Amino acid sequence: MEILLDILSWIFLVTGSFFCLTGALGLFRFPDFFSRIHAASLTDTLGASLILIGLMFQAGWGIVLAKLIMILFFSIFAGMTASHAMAKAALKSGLQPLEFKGKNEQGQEGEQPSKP
Amino acid sequence: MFALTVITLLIVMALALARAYLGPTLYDRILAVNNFGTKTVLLIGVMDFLAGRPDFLDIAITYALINFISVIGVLRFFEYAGRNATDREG
Amino acid sequence: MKDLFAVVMLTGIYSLLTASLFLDLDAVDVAFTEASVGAGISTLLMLATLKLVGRFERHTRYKPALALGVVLVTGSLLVYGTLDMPHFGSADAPVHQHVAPRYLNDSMAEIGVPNVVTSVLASYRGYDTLGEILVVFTAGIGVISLLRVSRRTKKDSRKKVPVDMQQQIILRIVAKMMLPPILIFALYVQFHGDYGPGGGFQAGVIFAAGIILYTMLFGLSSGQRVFKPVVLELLSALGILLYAGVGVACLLLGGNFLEYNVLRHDPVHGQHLGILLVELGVGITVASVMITIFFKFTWRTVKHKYKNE
Amino acid sequence: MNILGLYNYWIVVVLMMIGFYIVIAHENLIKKLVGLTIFQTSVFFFYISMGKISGATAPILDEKWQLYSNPLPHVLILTAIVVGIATTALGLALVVRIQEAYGSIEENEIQVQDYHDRMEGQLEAYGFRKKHVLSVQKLEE
Repeated sequence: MEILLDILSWIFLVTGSFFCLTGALGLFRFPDFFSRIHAASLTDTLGASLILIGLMFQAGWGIVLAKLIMILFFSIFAGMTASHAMAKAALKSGLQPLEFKGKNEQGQEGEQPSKP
Repeated sequence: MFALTVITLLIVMALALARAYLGPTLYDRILAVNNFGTKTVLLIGVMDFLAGRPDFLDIAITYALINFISVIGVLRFFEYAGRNATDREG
Repeated sequence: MKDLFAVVMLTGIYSLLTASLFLDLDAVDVAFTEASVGAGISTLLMLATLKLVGRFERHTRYKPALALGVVLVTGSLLVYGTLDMPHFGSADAPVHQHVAPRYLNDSMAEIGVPNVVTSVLASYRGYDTLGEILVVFTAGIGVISLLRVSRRTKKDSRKKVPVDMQQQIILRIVAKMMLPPILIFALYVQFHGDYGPGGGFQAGVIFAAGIILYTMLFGLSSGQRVFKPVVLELLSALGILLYAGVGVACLLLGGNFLEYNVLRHDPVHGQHLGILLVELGVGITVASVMITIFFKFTWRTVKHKYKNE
Repeated sequence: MNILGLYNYWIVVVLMMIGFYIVIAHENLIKKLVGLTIFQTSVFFFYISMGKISGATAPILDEKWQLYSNPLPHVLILTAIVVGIATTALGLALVVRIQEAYGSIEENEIQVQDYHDRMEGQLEAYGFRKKHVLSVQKLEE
């Protein structure tokens, strides 16, 4: 039983770390704000929940498990809402995604902007 | 197991820090700070397990609850900063 | 960096890192305080100030040579001074020889509280904490008198919901859902501080963060309807009064100032009651001072906006 | 004697000097406050790292643990953080008032304005009228 829990924990923690890492790479490497927020928020939600679930297998029954579930619940809610609000505010303030910017400036469709 | 996760999280945090430093827009920075905050929640949780006393998760709960307050703060005080949302320099 | 906004954001990240490092150094309560302060209050106050004073630094004409020289000389002197210090993490350093063993060994019998930090904070060093809380109170008075609000412009410039927040329906609803857990969590931190990390300081800041969240989302006037400025000012004084009142009660019952043993027949029960009341006083004062400070700053930004328009 | 075991103090010194440099080299008052905050945290680190014992755990008593870190620095720093944010708020309020009074938060501009005010005051005391004083200011520039 212990070994099974450990193996499950390993799997969840490693996949969670992997998703977090990909999200951070996207946050660092992608060309504009909207692609960055896409990478960061999508992979982060998955990565964070996987890591927290991996911790839950180690926690055993008790207050620690309850606290981990609370953290999972709140961090998912807060993270998703915050990224939604940020994206909306950015769009409102006149920041445009790369592709649309290309269209508006050149007046024709299908034109992909070059990398910055 | 926990050590590996901690190391990965530290790398992730370093990347987010780099994004917060580079910018270039206001929203990139706030995104990076928010991302850094969620990673801190995870880091604190995993570090508690690493130290062997996982009953100190209250700190992680604090961050999970009020981490996004700074995002709201930026939206509240700086929204419609208008066209000059991009930094002029630096 | 000319953009002060970036400076503030990086300061926020610095605070997050600081909290993790404190946790790593076994200072759970300190990490908790830094977490609540750094996540909740300090970044927001800096942002509000930036809104008032402008986002960009005007020019960057430094005189780096002289400053660098001074810094290098001071730094190398300090490093030279550290050479005699005990090693990091060594258990036989002089710091650990005198009062700390007594706190760690006897506090369970004398105070009966597992969290040694709380028992030292509220009982062994009660005077010290009273002084600190007075400093917080004084800083609150300072901010109130510096950012005084004139009555005349008050009526017309208040609004129900800030314009920018009317757009963000999802954010408002989710934040509204988060609000009760934040406040309940603050109470948990307040009253669980004897057994785990936490206490009046942390709880006060978290509670204030909850109210600040509400104020930012639903406008200053709704926030001030919940906590009227007069009530806040009274509360911040009331917290200190509670703290000092417990001390005076101890005096009247025949003990020393802040000697909780005399509050009940059993000394340990007396200590429990005393610590509970004192921490409550700390929490009330810290929360109301933080909320007051934030209200004053927000009020300035609202006024600023109207002046510009 | 192995001096590498002192690295925590060196980190503290480096942080402290960064804060110190920001305070003395930058003109902008907000940056000065940020520098002050960094200086402050370096002092916090100094105390907390002195209280750390390797292999110990946080000072919340439990049957499973025998060795605890020193709780005394934790108490001092815990209160200091909250006091620190209160005083930082006071500093920010002062910055706001300075901006309103001088129209600037750059220290050198504020000093120039102060200098001119003092000069004007002295000249007026000697019986010069406002017009002359203004021309003196122009000459200086």
